[in-house]
Amino acid sequence: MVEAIGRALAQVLADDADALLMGEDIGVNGGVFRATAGLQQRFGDDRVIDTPLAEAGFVGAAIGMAMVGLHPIVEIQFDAFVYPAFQQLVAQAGRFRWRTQGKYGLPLVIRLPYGGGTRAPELHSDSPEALFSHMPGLRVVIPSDPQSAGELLLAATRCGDPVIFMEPKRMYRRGRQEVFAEFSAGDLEAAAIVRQGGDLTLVAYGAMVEVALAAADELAADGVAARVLDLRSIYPLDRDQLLAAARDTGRVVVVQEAPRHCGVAGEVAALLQEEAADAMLAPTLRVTGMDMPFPLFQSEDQALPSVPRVLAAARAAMDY
Amino acid sequence: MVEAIGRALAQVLADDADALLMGEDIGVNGGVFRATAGLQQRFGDDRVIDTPLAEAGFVGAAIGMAMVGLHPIVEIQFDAFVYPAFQQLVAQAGRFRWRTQGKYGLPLVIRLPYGGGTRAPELHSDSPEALFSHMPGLRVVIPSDPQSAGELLLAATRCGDPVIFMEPKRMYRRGRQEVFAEFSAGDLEAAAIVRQGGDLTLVAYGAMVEVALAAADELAADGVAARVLDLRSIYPLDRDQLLAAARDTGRVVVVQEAPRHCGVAGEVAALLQEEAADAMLAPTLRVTGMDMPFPLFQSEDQALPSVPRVLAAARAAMDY
Amino acid sequence: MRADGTGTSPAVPAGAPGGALMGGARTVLGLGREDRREHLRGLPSGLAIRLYSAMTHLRAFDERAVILQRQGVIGTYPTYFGEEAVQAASVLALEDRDWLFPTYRQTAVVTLRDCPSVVPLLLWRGHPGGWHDVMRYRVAPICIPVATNYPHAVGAAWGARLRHEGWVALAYGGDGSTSAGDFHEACNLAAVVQAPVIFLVTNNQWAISTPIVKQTRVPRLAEKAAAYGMPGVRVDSFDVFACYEVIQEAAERARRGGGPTLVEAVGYRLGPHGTADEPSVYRDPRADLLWAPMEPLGRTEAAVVEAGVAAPEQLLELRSRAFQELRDVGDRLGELPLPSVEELADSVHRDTPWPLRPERLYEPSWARLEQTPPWS
Amino acid sequence: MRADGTGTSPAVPAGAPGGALMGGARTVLGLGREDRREHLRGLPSGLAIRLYSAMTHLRAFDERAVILQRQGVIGTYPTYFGEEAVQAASVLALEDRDWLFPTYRQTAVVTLRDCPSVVPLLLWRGHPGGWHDVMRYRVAPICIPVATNYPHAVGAAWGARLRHEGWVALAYGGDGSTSAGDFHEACNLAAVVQAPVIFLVTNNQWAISTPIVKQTRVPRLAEKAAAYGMPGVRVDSFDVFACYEVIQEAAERARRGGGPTLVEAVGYRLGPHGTADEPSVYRDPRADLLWAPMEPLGRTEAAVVEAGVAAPEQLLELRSRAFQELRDVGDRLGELPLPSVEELADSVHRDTPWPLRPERLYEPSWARLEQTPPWS
Ligand SMILES: Cc1ncc(C[n+]2csc(CCOP(=O)(O)OP(=O)(O)O)c2C)c(N)n1
Ligand SMILES: Cc1ncc(C[n+]2csc(CCOP(=O)(O)OP(=O)(O)O)c2C)c(N)n1
Ligand SMILES: [Mg+2]
Ligand SMILES: [Mg+2]
Repeated sequence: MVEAIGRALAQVLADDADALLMGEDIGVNGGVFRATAGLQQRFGDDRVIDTPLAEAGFVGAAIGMAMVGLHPIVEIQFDAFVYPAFQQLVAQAGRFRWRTQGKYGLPLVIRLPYGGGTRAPELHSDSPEALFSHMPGLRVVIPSDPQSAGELLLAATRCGDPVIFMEPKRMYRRGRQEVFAEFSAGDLEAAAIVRQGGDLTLVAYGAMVEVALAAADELAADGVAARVLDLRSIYPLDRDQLLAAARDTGRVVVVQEAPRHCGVAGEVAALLQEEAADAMLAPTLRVTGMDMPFPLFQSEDQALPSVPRVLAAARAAMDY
Repeated sequence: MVEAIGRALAQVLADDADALLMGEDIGVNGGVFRATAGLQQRFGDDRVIDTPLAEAGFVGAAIGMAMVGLHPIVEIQFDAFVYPAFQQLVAQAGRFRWRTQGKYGLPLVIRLPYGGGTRAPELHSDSPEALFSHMPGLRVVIPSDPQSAGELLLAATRCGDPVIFMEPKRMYRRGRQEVFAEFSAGDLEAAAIVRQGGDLTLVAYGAMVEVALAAADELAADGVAARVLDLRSIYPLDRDQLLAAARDTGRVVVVQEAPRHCGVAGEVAALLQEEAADAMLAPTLRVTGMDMPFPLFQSEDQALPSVPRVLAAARAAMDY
Repeated sequence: MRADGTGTSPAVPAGAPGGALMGGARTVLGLGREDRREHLRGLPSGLAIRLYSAMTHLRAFDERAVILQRQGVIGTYPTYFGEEAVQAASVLALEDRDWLFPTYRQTAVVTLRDCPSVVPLLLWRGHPGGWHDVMRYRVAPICIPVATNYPHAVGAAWGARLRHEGWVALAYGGDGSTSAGDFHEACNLAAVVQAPVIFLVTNNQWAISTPIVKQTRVPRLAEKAAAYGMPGVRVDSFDVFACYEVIQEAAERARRGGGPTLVEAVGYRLGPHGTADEPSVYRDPRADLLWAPMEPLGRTEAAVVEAGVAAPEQLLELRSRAFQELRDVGDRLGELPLPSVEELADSVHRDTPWPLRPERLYEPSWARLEQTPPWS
Repeated sequence: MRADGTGTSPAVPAGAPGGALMGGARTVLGLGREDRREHLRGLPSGLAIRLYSAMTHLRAFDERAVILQRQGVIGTYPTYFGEEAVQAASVLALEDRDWLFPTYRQTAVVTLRDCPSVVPLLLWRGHPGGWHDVMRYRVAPICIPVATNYPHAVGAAWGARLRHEGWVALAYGGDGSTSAGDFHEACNLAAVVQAPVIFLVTNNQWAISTPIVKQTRVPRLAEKAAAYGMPGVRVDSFDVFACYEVIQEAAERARRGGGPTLVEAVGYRLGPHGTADEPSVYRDPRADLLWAPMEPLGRTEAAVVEAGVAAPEQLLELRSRAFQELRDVGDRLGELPLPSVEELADSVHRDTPWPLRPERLYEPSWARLEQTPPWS
């Protein structure tokens, strides 16, 4: 996935003279994940900019740039290091268009590598998507594979409003999926059915899609046809596809890495019971991270949603 | 309510030599809401401390104080000005006990006046409780009246872990309820039934309790006996009382000021359908703020959950 | 007095106007009479009047806003009484293509770029018509969270530099704002990338009830510039001519590629923090009396008349016109119709997502759909 | 050379060790031979050996950690190779009752307070046994988000002052951390309340791949102290004796009520940022070679031997012991049993809330309850 992101960024820089990249160590070093490797050499250090260690400062600066017509794409180095920029994102970026009565927007993309499963130190495995999706004026998008990463990143750069683009870093070097030579912009609000099935829907996003797919395989062995819906858009949710899945399968399990309380899985569950209560054959069950700090890495596999945990929930939903 | 908070603070300062208050303009000025009026005069400027304008700095300093045995109670001046301290709260305060393998805690209270309905300027009406309740290691508590404010504040100062104590500022000067001369510590995890009823439960917290009570009055006129459950604890939720309400009444409406997506109302709805699906006679309906910046004050009454909106949802639940 | 005809106010006891507190602050009005006259006469033709006129307009706006607040027409309002000089100078010293980044305290600077006064008044009336047209005036929306606007100005200015556009950005703030992390991150970044930006910090010695000595141990805020490797200059915030000069110098340096400047406009907050604030609770009203004579409009008027740059009647005329205009604006303030919540919801995103579409704003949302609820 | 027998390194061309970059930095090892010998002999009895021994221990820990990382026993590890001098000095210059606030780069300072080495190693092995006993050692948990530990140290020190306890706090950080808002807010607050705190900023000229010139226009970080009204001092980070002296002076000043000090320990990051970093991608390996002779352990050893304070065999003995100890610790690293997730969940709050109780950690949580699910 990290290559796809690098390629999409190169495409944006080549196509849009106003686009530029900013962040810590993204220049000659190519970013700690190498997402921007080679881009400074190719586009120059006015387009691919190393910043001081000051997330509020450079996210705030990106807001100012976007106000005057540039199209900054900001890399936050790791999950938790977005917190110092929280005020700029939620009290400033998300409110700009509203402060212009809808007239002007901030074409601003924040790239945020996130999530666990990479044996990383403390605060390098957070999943803060619910925070941003709760705060008005921000879109939150999470791809799950190289192709969707490229397409959604392209779409994010064209959306005209701030997008928190979260990259499940556990997927950065997963496999080596074929991606199209040139990306075209994806649909920023659309979930994707990544596996068809009529008995049950597993809703997931980011690295959890892989887990859901593996669980679906095992369910198939049991004769249960599980649909896997990759949310992709965390704000707004793809309501139509969620309701369709509920109606088609009547049983839904939502998988998320983040802590449970006030997370995205709860939002999905609340929405489905509100709007598809008649169609539900079982409660929407949540398989989530725990309401505790993401554990140090020796315990991460036990704390992360896993195939057995998804299976347990899926079977409970089927048995309901 | 603001007097009750002032009295509870005085009680804590008098009883606990390690307790101190910090914040902007809380000293001789008594805070912009006068919650701390007279306290610096009474307890001295080593116990009631005016800080520079630096929320990350003084919340961080309070963390350091709490580490070495002081019991700081920090006032954030208004809702949105907690965002600059976000990193210190979620990446530091909430994680300290976990970083000591459970051995030591941070006795730290963050007082946060919040919410709309006071004709205030932009960013003076936010309701960020869902954010803190999603992040591990923090308790989130919201009183709805003077008595619960005093009791819960006292309990918060004794809980041994960081508490985000949110004060619905719209209730600060509401009525003049009788409060006990001396507060005793309340139960930090308990919701309270503030009105009995068996047909429907209105779940609310903070200033929305008043709205729910008013709606319950109107429902009573229709012959519908609505229970009103004041959550008080946002993290953790009082699961027992929520499930009991669901079982007793089968119909639940949750009222919250904050935007809907990934809010507390959604968490309640998700929990009830998960654990009380058999008892539910209707979907749990949400009456919430909108997924947009809290509007400038001329429009706030239309955007805030109101009695008619609660009634509409309650009637829909009854008709289900 | 310096070779260029401007001076530095002498060190007189702290606390008093023009005291040690103002030490090192550039002044024109504090010059000897002859030098002052000479200075004013040497200004480009019409400039003194334009500055005076801008100040008058700002004063009229502020007075009207306070009255409207007392009448309950608008909500809490942060008066800027006493800051008219530095604010007027900040706009006139720049070009129209330069960007401004105001806070709650510079509500009306956009009106010096020809935005109707009704617009910022509406903001304090809690009406979205109060958000001015950002692109048209090249003035950012006011920032309420202290210091958050500094990084915006840096980014905008940096953008101008990257695209060689030649304009500069100016961000406003107060003494309290210099304690905030965003101030620091912005200053540091601006210096590193040599962004053409001016940090105009009005040190009025108070942040609500917090005096500067509780805010920082370096109350001469201009000295903080040294930490970033940028020039820091002090100027008398009540002195429109000195402010004009200092800001123009900073802008020229920025345009020439000389990077950012920290301008400390030092003075005193002559009024309350805002209409909800009562300063006598926390500061000695006698200090207010000491500072009252620094009130900039009167001083400017006296100097302009003294220099013979304008006749008293001309100034009076300007003043009455401004006050009359604002009175009229105030009278019509209630007239603008309020957009519906549905319209507000439609102004948050370019492509409004479904939770903000009209049919879903209120709940139970399915009850408002044409179709019957899913379960019926 | 100064009257107290210490000196300031001469300004020689920038970029090279001891060059302009180190200008103004306190040095002992850089003194002339006689002065250096005199200085070392004048130290309290046993101190030189204790400093050397502490450095040796830190080096042994760091080398072992890098090896364990290569063996896959621990995860990514931020080596502090080359910072042993400043780190050892920071602990020994303080009293045991003083509090330390380390970052990821000072993983092992707690072991100089007698915490077993296995503890911080376990942290990098992703094991919660890696969190040391904070109260016992008076060392805060390491802070990974850059600069967040500065305000903690300020608050702790301020607390000591409010309670007249006489101890001080020291917070570590790097050149990159000075760009962060938390650094600024902490320094400003410390100066205002005169907190007895030391900001020990190790300027190794790099923040991962970002050189100091992209970090700030004031690369002599000690100069930033002026913005806060506190003393700022520079010291050679490779010089354990100079670091000891400077930190002790700062601590004494703080204890006497003299408030905070910013200490800039200047040098160069001799190694990579961490085990996942490849510096040759972004910096010239020839610069590494230039700086390599500054490696502090060898220089200290030479000076100690030269001064006749210890015999080479004694030092060799200390070193072998330290390396052997760490090898043994490393060999036993896998032995500590891992707490269950249920135990982890029980360590987040004093009174564990229901969502973290064992029966509710996994889902569907009702399936693990004794009772049957609600709908059966
Ligand atoms: C981040 C933040 N914290 C707190 C506030 C509340 N507040 C509004 S104005 C103010 C004082 C600002 O003082 P100063 O920067 O000196 O500007 P002045 O009001 O004097 O113009 C405070 C604390 C705020 N707006 N933003
Ligand atoms: C707030 C924050 N942003 C980004 C990071 C990622 N990061 C870890 S170390 C580092 C560089 C720090 O450089 P410096 O302060 O000079 O310390 P050094 O590593 O050189 O000791 C960065 C950017 C972080 N830990 N915290
Ligand atoms: Mg001020
Ligand atoms: Mg460094």
